[in-house]
Amino acid sequence: MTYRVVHYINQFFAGIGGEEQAGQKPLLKEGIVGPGQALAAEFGDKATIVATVVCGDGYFAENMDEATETIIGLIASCKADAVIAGPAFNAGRYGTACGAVCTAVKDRLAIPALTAMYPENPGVDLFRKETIIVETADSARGLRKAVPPMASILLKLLEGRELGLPAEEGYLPQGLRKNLFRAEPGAERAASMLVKKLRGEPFETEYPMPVFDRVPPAPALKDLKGARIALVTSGGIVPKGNPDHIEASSASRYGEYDISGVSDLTSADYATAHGGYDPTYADGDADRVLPVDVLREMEREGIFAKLHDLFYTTVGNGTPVAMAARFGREIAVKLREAAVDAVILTST
Amino acid sequence: MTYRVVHYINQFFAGIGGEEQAGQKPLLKEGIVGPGQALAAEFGDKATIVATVVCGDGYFAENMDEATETIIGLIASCKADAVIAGPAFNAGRYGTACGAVCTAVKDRLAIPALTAMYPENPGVDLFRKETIIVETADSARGLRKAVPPMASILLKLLEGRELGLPAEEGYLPQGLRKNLFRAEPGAERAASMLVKKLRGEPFETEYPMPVFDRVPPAPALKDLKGARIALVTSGGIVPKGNPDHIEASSASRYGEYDISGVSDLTSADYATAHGGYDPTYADGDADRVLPVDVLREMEREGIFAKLHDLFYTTVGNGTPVAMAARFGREIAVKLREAAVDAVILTST
Amino acid sequence: MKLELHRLKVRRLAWGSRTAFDKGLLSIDRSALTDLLAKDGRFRSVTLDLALPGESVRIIPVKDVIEPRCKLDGPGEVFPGFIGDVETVGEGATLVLEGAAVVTCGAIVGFQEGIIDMSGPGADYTPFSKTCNLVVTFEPVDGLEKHEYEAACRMAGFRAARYLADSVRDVAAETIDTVQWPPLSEAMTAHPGLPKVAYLYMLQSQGLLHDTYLYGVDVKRILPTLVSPTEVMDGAVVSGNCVSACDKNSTYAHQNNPVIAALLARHGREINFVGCIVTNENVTLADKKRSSAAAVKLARMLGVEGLVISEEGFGNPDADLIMNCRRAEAAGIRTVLITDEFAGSDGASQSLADAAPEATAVVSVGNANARVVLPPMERVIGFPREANVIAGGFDGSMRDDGSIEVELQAITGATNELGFSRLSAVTV
Amino acid sequence: MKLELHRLKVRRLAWGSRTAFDKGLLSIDRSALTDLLAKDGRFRSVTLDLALPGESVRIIPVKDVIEPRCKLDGPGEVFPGFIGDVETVGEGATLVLEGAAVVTCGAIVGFQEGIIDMSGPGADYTPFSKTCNLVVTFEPVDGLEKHEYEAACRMAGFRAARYLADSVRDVAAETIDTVQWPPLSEAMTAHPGLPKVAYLYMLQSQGLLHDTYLYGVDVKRILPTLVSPTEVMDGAVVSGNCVSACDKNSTYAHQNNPVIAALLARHGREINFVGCIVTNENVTLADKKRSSAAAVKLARMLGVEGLVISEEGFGNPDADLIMNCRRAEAAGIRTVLITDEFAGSDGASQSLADAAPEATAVVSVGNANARVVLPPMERVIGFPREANVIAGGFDGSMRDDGSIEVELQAITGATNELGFSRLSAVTV
Repeated sequence: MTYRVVHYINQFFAGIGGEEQAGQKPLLKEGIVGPGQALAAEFGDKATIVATVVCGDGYFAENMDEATETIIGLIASCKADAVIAGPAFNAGRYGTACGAVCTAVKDRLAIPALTAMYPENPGVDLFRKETIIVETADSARGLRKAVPPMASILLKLLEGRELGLPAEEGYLPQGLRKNLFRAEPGAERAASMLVKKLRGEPFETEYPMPVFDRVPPAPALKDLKGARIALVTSGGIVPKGNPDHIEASSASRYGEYDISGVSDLTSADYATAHGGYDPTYADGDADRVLPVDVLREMEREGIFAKLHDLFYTTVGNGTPVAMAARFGREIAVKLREAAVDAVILTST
Repeated sequence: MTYRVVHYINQFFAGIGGEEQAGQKPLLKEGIVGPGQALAAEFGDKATIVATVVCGDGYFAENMDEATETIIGLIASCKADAVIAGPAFNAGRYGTACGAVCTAVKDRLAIPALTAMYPENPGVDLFRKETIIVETADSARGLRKAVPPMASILLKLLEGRELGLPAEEGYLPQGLRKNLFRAEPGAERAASMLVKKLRGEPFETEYPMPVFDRVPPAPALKDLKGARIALVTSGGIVPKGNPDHIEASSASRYGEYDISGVSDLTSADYATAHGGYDPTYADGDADRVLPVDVLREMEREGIFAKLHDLFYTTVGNGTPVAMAARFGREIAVKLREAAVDAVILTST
Repeated sequence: MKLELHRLKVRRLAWGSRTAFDKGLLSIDRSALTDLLAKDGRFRSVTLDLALPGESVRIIPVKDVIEPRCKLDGPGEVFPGFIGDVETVGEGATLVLEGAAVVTCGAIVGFQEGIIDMSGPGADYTPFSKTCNLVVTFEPVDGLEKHEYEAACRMAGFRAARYLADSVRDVAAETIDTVQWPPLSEAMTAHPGLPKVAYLYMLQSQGLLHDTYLYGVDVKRILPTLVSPTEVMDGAVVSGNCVSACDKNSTYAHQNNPVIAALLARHGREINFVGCIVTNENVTLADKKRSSAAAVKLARMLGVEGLVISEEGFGNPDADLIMNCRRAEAAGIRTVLITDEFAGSDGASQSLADAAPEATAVVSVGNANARVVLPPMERVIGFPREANVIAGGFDGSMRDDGSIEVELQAITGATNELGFSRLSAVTV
Repeated sequence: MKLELHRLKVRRLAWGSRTAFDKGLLSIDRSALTDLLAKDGRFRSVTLDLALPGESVRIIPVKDVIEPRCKLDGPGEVFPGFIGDVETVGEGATLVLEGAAVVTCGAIVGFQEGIIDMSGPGADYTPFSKTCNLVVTFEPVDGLEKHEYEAACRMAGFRAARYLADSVRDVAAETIDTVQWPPLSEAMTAHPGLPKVAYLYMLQSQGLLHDTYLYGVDVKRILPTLVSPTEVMDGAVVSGNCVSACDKNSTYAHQNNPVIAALLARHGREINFVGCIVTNENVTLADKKRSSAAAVKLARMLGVEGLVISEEGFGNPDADLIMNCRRAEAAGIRTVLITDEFAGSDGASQSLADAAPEATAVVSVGNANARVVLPPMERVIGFPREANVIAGGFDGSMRDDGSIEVELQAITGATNELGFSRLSAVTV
């Protein structure tokens, strides 16, 4: 079969004009326009560019939601099997538009999409995680070189074949860590890497260090007396039986449980779901991890106004940072809506 | 003043005869006989040999108690200030007699006494701890050399002056450890000694290793059912208040206490006198060191017949081995008299 | 120190009337060994099974894996502090039943034991699909406290491993490897021109069943010190660790520490390998700083230019790993780190709980969050339902058809941070 | 590691409006220091006194003696693990108030503290009759548990010692001693022809208040390891020991370890001093064997020909001392032991609880059972009635006229087994 591909390009590559025509609204042209020629040649008979969607970079940048909506509609009308956008080279607004279009196509139409850019194009950082971006030179002089990997990768995606590594296939890394088997065991690689490092020879780390977020702490409460305080834990304390099935590690969810009226977490009613530590002591008395008992005392003594009725809990064991960040954002919103003044975060 | 000295010699040096006269009974001769001449010359006017007691070596060896009794009587009759015996050189029976006489004089008459022998004379090992023995050659050819230290040491003893070290004064070490200040701190001496040891140069250890007693354990009881078992401890458990004032360390005594009717050592009634360990836990429950509670249970269950009414206790903290050996001997006799079959010894 | 490893290559296991070795076949006297292990009154039952490479067999939940070894000659006995006495080991001769393993199996913490598949896709991830395994499954007596249960299983594993080797001690070795480990007085003058290198050997010691033992001493109680490679080969370091199966160091991995092997292989040619520094991974910041400072002090004392640093576990110990790296690099000692990753099942998350720009040379032994579907097996040894609560599993992991979808985390040794396997990860 | 010891020689102490040093006079702000120490809520009272050489003063019962020091430069702070942080110390510059000492005084165990006389016959036996002493006497709040009381006194002593030095840190040193401690990579090739020597440093760790700390870690929990002399000078090893005063190693003795000084003095001339091995003195036989084996293993690793071995305490630790000696000699390492004796007050008994023919080179630092009569003093700091129950005292030790008859055992540092003093014993 021959796949039906729609090509997205800007007003410049469509031959409509330069910056003065950047306000061009989305329009659909049957068949191949501009750089689509080279792509079509590369596809051979495996895929056909059935239509080209053109949009002015200025219009897209200023009307992103509306433009995207229109473009998706146009593409859908073509019964496309896949979308290819650009190459955008180092054109920033064009790159952003290509990335946004590919992402929307993947999300909304659930068909493969890819684009191509120069690595420093701002569209790369914005969309590399969402969409495949083939690496190009910084200008249209690099078109000939960009086309073969664009075509080859799109065909692999269409055929459901697994992609090779970015450097092998020619796309920019998406920042996803993927397992593979190397030729040598880890210890051998470590020893070889050390020898190279000591000799001053080039070597490649297998895990470039990330830069960590540092969150500045919120200002301290001036007065505890009137404060509503909530408990949030990554120690996995849950009602016994773990009703929401929070995973023992790599948690994909968190729980929200009501402790109004509860002044002590007993082993009859609470336990930990955490798989990263010996649960003997947490299961014996869950207050050790989530100190409801002490906070109730302090509440009675009037040290603060109220312990929030709900507590939030997840398992911080091998749980990806990205997942944890999402939990944090969601829980923070709920706590703010509930007019909570401060949170005590407990770990294990 | 001139000290009055009595000289003890055997039948041979008294000119009575050799082995054939060894049965000679003790007899007193006024003034100086035989080797006394040399001693008298050395004393000059500081001391006078007022009499010489002679006894045959064979008679002494076969009638030691009776001979000693007679000789002490003869010496006492002379109003002696001190006694000098020998030199016995390498003559075994003579050496033993000299040592025994000097020891008896010290113990019974409480006046200084000394003798002189060749180091391998069996009398040396028997009496070196009780009496000063000046080192001599193995035969009478060494008399001239033996006389000056004999005289000099006797005069120091008579005048109450402290003796120097054995090697300085010329007597055989008595095996008593005595403190002194050396020229260098211990660490310096250790480093120097190590340098010498590594170089293979001669060095002198400051503490020649003793040879330890090894006591073979008594055969195991065949049957516990009928056994009477006693408790003995070096852990210092005593009735509260430590009625016998057993020392916290270097104990000079042991206690014997009745525990008939006692089934548990409570902190109200028992504590430890031991100064070598943190007493918190022993004072809190003395059964931890002297397990009366458990033994009473076993007694009730009939595992053995009876826990002995008396327990023996001392403090094994810096307590000299010689003292501990004496305690052991005395306690063993008492236990045997009380028909005790077995003892549980507890330490700390 | 000179140690000879007398190797017999085990290619098959079978039950036999006595424990014996003949031409690759290790026959095991099932009842004799069962009796030996059942003497420990803490077990209600002791069951022995065989699991061979390529068989359709799943073992779950796996506590530890131990290579059968025993001393033939020289001071002490393998697993000092547990078997025999506490003598310094690493000299003389040690018998190794290469290719065989004792796998202990018991639901101690439930979700902190692992899975070994002897065939299928799971087998690619565990080193112990390639060994001929004697599996010992323990059930505790009623009411046995978890820490006691762990201790009992640990001891039983060592006893079984030593029993197998000791039973065939009279068989002549097929190959003999000799490791000559010189004192520092010689090592420091040997191989002029080659850079001096040491191994910083981090041992899990967070406590509450995250424990490692050195000569029988729980290492959370030690300050860093030096061991020689041959001591490690004789079982001076053993696992008492109940944590995610992928990256806890089994006793087998300690006995066959691949970092030591890799450094020895380069010794005298590319580097001068002068020592192993053992350190711990404790939970308080002060303990972390103290051990890290002391470990790097020892590296400085040794005067090395480079260190390989291996981690055990993930999360909290990442902080120790990074601290060791920073301190060593600050002291002018070049480092290479070995760690696994927890980057999420999609690989989109940060992989470590701590990071530092000084960590320029990292070996990744794989993303333990990656998922794999383990198809049903004809035979399951152990307690298969544990898959639902195992770390790396999730509710529903165990499917009705007997297949299991789990993270690599649940597979024994999948991301071993001694660098035992070829698994790694890259950024795509 | 390079450490400069910046020394100020203290010849007098006096109270002053601020803590300052001028021409040998250390003035102490009594109320500021009292306030600093009294912040610890475990004390009911904190009392400061001065005791100077030659004065008719008795201090009883003495817990510990500490030399005032502080870091001027370099990582960490003196007494790491207690003051400041847990960094490796022993580099940079340290201020030493030589001739001064902080003496802590409290009846923690009653019979396990000691006596210091500043004049008279007792003064001959304690090193601390020659130091200008700031005596800090503590009374605990009611019901304070002994172990807590000990910990509080221990910390207070370190705080006071560090406070004194830190308060005069801007005064220029009178003398500067520099200790350069090379890494083993250099040490092993230095001084060819000289025998390599190490120091086996035994630390009391029997527990129940017989404790020594290394970087804040109770050493009963460690396996033997290496420290450099400069770390010891910066207070890496401190005393938490309540046992007979004669031969417990005060923190002062550790700070000024005379074995280290003696070996350093011979270094490069007669020997090549390459390292200090710290080990412990535990109570069970397995622990003794394990530590002894590991300590001798480290000595073998260092490749030394000779060891000085110092003991702490007597009785039970004699077994560790002799075991260390036998194992080292069996490994071909020549040893010299430093020990005191308990030969009875008449000197007629065996001196040690264990013995071995291999122990051919022993330095005796005296028979602690020997008795001495301490005449009455004009001033007594502390609690004089403790003399009746102190180890080395006996009921009736304290006489009506204020004189005390005691064994040397009761005198602080009388038979210090680091070889601090000139006392010894001979056979007569």
